[in-house]
Amino acid sequence: MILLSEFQGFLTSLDIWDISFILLLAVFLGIEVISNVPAILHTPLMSGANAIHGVVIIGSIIVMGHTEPDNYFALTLGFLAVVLGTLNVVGGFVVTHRMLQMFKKKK
Amino acid sequence: MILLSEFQGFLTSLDIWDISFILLLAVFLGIEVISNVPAILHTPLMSGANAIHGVVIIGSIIVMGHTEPDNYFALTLGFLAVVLGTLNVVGGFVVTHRMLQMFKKKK
Amino acid sequence: MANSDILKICYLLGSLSFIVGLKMLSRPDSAKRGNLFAALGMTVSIAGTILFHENVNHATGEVSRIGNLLFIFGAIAIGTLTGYLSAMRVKMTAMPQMVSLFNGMGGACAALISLVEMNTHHPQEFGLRLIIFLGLMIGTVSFAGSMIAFGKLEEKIKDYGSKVQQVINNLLVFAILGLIIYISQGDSTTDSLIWVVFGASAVYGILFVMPIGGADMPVVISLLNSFTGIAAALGGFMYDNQVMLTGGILVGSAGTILTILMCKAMNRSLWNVVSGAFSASGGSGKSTEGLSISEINVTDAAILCAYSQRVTIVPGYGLAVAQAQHTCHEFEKVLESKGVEVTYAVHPVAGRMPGHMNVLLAEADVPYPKLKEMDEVNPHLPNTDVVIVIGANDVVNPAAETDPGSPIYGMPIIKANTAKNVIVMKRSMGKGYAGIENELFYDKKTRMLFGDAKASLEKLIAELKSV
Amino acid sequence: MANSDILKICYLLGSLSFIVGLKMLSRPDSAKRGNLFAALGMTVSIAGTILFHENVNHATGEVSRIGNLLFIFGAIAIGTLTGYLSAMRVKMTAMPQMVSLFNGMGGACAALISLVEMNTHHPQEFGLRLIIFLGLMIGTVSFAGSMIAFGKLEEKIKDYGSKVQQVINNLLVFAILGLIIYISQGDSTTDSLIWVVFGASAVYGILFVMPIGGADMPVVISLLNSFTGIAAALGGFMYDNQVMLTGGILVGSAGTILTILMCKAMNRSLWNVVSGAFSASGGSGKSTEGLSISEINVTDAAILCAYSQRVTIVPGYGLAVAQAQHTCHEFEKVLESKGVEVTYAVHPVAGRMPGHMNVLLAEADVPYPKLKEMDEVNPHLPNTDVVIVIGANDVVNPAAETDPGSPIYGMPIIKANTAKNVIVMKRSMGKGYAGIENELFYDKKTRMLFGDAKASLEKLIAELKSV
Ligand SMILES: NC(=O)c1ccc[n+]([C@@H]2O[C@H](COP(=O)([O-])OP(=O)(O)OC[C@H]3O[C@@H](n4cnc5c(N)ncnc54)[C@H](OP(=O)(O)O)[C@@H]3O)[C@@H](O)[C@H]2O)c1
Ligand SMILES: NC(=O)c1ccc[n+]([C@@H]2O[C@H](COP(=O)([O-])OP(=O)(O)OC[C@H]3O[C@@H](n4cnc5c(N)ncnc54)[C@H](OP(=O)(O)O)[C@@H]3O)[C@@H](O)[C@H]2O)c1
Repeated sequence: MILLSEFQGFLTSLDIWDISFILLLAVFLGIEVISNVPAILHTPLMSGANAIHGVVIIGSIIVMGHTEPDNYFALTLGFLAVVLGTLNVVGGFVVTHRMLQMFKKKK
Repeated sequence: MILLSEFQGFLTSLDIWDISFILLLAVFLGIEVISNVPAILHTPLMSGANAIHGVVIIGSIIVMGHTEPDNYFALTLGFLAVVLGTLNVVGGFVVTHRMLQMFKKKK
Repeated sequence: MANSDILKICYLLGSLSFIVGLKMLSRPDSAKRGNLFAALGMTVSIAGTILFHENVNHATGEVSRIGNLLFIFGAIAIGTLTGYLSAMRVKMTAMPQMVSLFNGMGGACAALISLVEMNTHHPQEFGLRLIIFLGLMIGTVSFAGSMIAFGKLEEKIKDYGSKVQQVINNLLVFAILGLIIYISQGDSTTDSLIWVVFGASAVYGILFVMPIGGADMPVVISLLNSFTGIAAALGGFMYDNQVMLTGGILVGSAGTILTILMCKAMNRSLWNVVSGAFSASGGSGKSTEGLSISEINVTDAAILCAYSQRVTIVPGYGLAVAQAQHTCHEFEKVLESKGVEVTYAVHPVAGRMPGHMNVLLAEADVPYPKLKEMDEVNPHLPNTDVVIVIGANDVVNPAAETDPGSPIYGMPIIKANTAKNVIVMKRSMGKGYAGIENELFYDKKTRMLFGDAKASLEKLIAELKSV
Repeated sequence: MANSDILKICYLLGSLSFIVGLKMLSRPDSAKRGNLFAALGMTVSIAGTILFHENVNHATGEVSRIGNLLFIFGAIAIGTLTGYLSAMRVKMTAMPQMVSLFNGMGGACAALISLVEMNTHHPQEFGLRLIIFLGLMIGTVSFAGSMIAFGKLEEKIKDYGSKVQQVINNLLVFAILGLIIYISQGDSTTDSLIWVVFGASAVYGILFVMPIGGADMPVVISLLNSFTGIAAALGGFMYDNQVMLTGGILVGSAGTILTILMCKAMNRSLWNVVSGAFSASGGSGKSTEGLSISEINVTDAAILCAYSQRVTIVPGYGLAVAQAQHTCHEFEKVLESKGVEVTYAVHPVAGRMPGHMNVLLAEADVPYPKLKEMDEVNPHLPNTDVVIVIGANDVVNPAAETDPGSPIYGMPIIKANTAKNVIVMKRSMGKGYAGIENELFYDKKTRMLFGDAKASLEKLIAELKSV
């Protein structure tokens, strides 16, 4: 029942505020960065963004990496999580790439 | 010669990285936010930005607020700093406001 | 340099690549490089995590690195192989399904992380528990919703919805949130309730997407996409991991804006889409009672085309359904060989995803310069001899310009009705996505050629070759 | 909630207001609200600091709040009063000077903070010292540079520069940076060298701005503006203060982009501006030798105008120099009373700062609808009877369109030469900002009316009233 060090920095007063600032800036940046995209790029952009949130895979690697080798429940679910996360990342980028390849440059 | 607590959080490994992320995001946000400004707003925008960096006044208030009452050197310079910072902030916003008042809406 | 510092640099580079990548992805000339750039940053972040991530046990001061490496590499290998192969093999026309599937995987990954963390470490701080439970909820909703969206796009799941269900959905959200707040406060005795959160979220994800029309799925996928982004960001919060945080939030906010932009392109509101109002209401168009249509047979159609100077093809969703893109390209080549000038008029929201027609025709190797955008093509239509509408409907519906009561009123259209002749190829008098009548079909200039688009095109080609 | 948490919320609100404020400032319809919004956020941040800032002494655990409140409030009162009054009293035409002055104040504030921190606490960590010294350097450069820019705009300081000085400048920067790195490593025995950094930075700031032409000052001010932003951000780094950090960085990066945009509007590169190349080179225009000009006297000019149907006034820098905006407005009213239709053609970079002419004419209460933008006015010029160019030069120079060798080649211009008649009011054949000849003055349609713009306009008005 102890709080493992995985959450070492969690909720110390400094972190939570720094993170709030990161949050604030990232929200606005996400909005600004996208705001002028032409309709024809909506689908590839959606797909690219989809690949980027695959960054959640890092969480699953951390879980797996610090699981005791006899915790089968965690190992199984963690393993599954890494597989799914990889699917999201690899599939996402490859599909996006294929889509964009369809949009040849107008000469 | 001791490091006063003013710098309490300084350079602990967590901070510096969180701050780097804030930096990264803020740089891009600054670029994105401005990028479509029409020429006619260049001067008011410059003036508004000028007022915003007046936020440096907060640093001077922190200096002043934690100076020993017998440290005349620090008190004098700190006092000057607060005056100058206030000038930057107040003057900046007021000038910007006056400029913008000149740009009446085209009916 | 300490391992943790190297790791942070990797994460900084990763975040940078996501920002710049997204920016580049939103401009046609740099989109491809943007995607590769983001992929590179992702690789750096993942490799950095495996190599340099460390946990410090505060009690003993012990440092533990990432273990279970065999499992991790195995999982990554399986994921990479499966992901790569399925992404390469999927048909261009099934792209939206694929994106939905991958999105669901990301959501499930986030949910699993929460499940494992809760069951292994049983954390007791309110904030931490809240974040874990929220991550579980959002990830699960995104997963379940994406699966339904996938099913709908594959046409294996039908639309279903009612006013009552809307109410149930809303109640369910509040119930789940209430439960989460309750068990976040409690101690570990309530931990088994996590399965209730899990189950209820899955049900909610299903109910959320069920009533929404199949054609609205791209919008829904984009919305679920930003949900997964938020779930990833919650993971970043949990592990104090900035690359997960920035990546997740960027996608969360950019995805939300993108969803709104997609709705705008169809002249709809997000609420209108999500409440499934469209598929439910529909049918409020001008009445066409008393009007009559005229048909054309294949021979006459072939002759009309062959003796024209300029022909413009307007492809629509039906072309994709019939998988007639290759046949269409052949048709175009045959016509050109007869000296006819052929172009395609591509509407930005023709089909069921933005860029659908471009992707489809590119797959059939139609040369890019032949594809004209709506604005480019409209002024030339009055000088066009024949406009051939293949499986399109809403995008050529004049009601968008003339009937303020129509659900598509205000959407820009391809003004096929200004051309000299119009041939419409579709299977029946069936309605399009918006579910409304189309006056164009009753226009004096218009002749209908009924039948599956691919079959009709094949017959036309055969006829043309014998003219 | 702990004080420190309340403070962070204040800072979060402050940062939010800066982002949204900047965004709103970059759109004409929301600019005013954006400025007020940012000001509000600033107030919250400052008030929050005074009320809730705390230092914790790690050795004793003692918490100290902000003290010396009397001094602080006194300083703020002095600053507010002086700032408000000077900002309210300054003439519209002296705005750029004012901005420069306020920018310098911010830079000085940052420099003073560094001086005090160093002299009071003598910190010994390399990173901390580095940041303090860098803040000192950048703040001082910004301060000194802004003062010179101010002097130039007030026309109290002349341009001065040479190739040698460019080299000296560059050496100086490296010397200062070297010194900073050296004393950042050292212990407190080298602390007195801080005064050397201070002095050298001041010298550099002066030398940096000296060679740059007075007319380029808006660009320089914008650049120094982003310097001060960076100095503020360094302060944020020093105190781990996020509102200083975000505010400073936002201004730093937005200011840099703005500087580049300003250069673009004049068809120049930033490097070209900063190296002072323009004022030095100049004079490379088409030769006008052998061409002759024709003058017009006040009476003839008045008659020509009075019997016209449409007159367009092109105001330029000279109008601002002569402070003739009110007289110009009167002139326009007298003409209108004679039944002449008068409009103003406003070039985006006429004058010495963007929007200069708008501000100037608005000050004289010229009704906004009378001000036409360049693109709006050009098509109508061939039907215009008289174009009156008042103190403008470069913005009507046809070389921008015809002479690829001209330094202004590529800049869009007001095509005065397409009108039926042109009257140019200036004091002499003196050159404009770009320092080049203007063929328009030698055009057959053009008549010159020499003299100070205000004096000439007054004579014209008197003459008109007697026509
Ligand atoms: N592109 C996007 O991003 C996107 C996303 C979501 C929604 N939408 C919406 O989708 C619509 C797109 O318009 P659209 O004109 O392309 O399509 P549409 O209005 O949906 O019409 C498609 C037509 O194709 C016909 N069709 C179906 N299968 C066929 C086959 N095998 N052979 C021949 N014809 C067939 C159907 O009529 P029959 O049944 O009589 O054959 C139907 O009327 C717009 O309303 C748009 O707002 C677009
Ligand atoms: N707006 C901006 O943001 C900005 C910023 C920096 C630089 N610039 C540059 O500034 C230039 C602006 O062009 P412009 O046409 O407005 O001005 P200009 O080309 O600088 O010409 C001004 C003219 O006014 C005349 N003049 C000066 N004092 C006068 C007085 N008292 N009465 C009458 N005439 C007087 C001068 O000729 P005499 O000496 O013969 O009288 C001079 O030729 C452009 O080259 C632009 O790129 C603009």
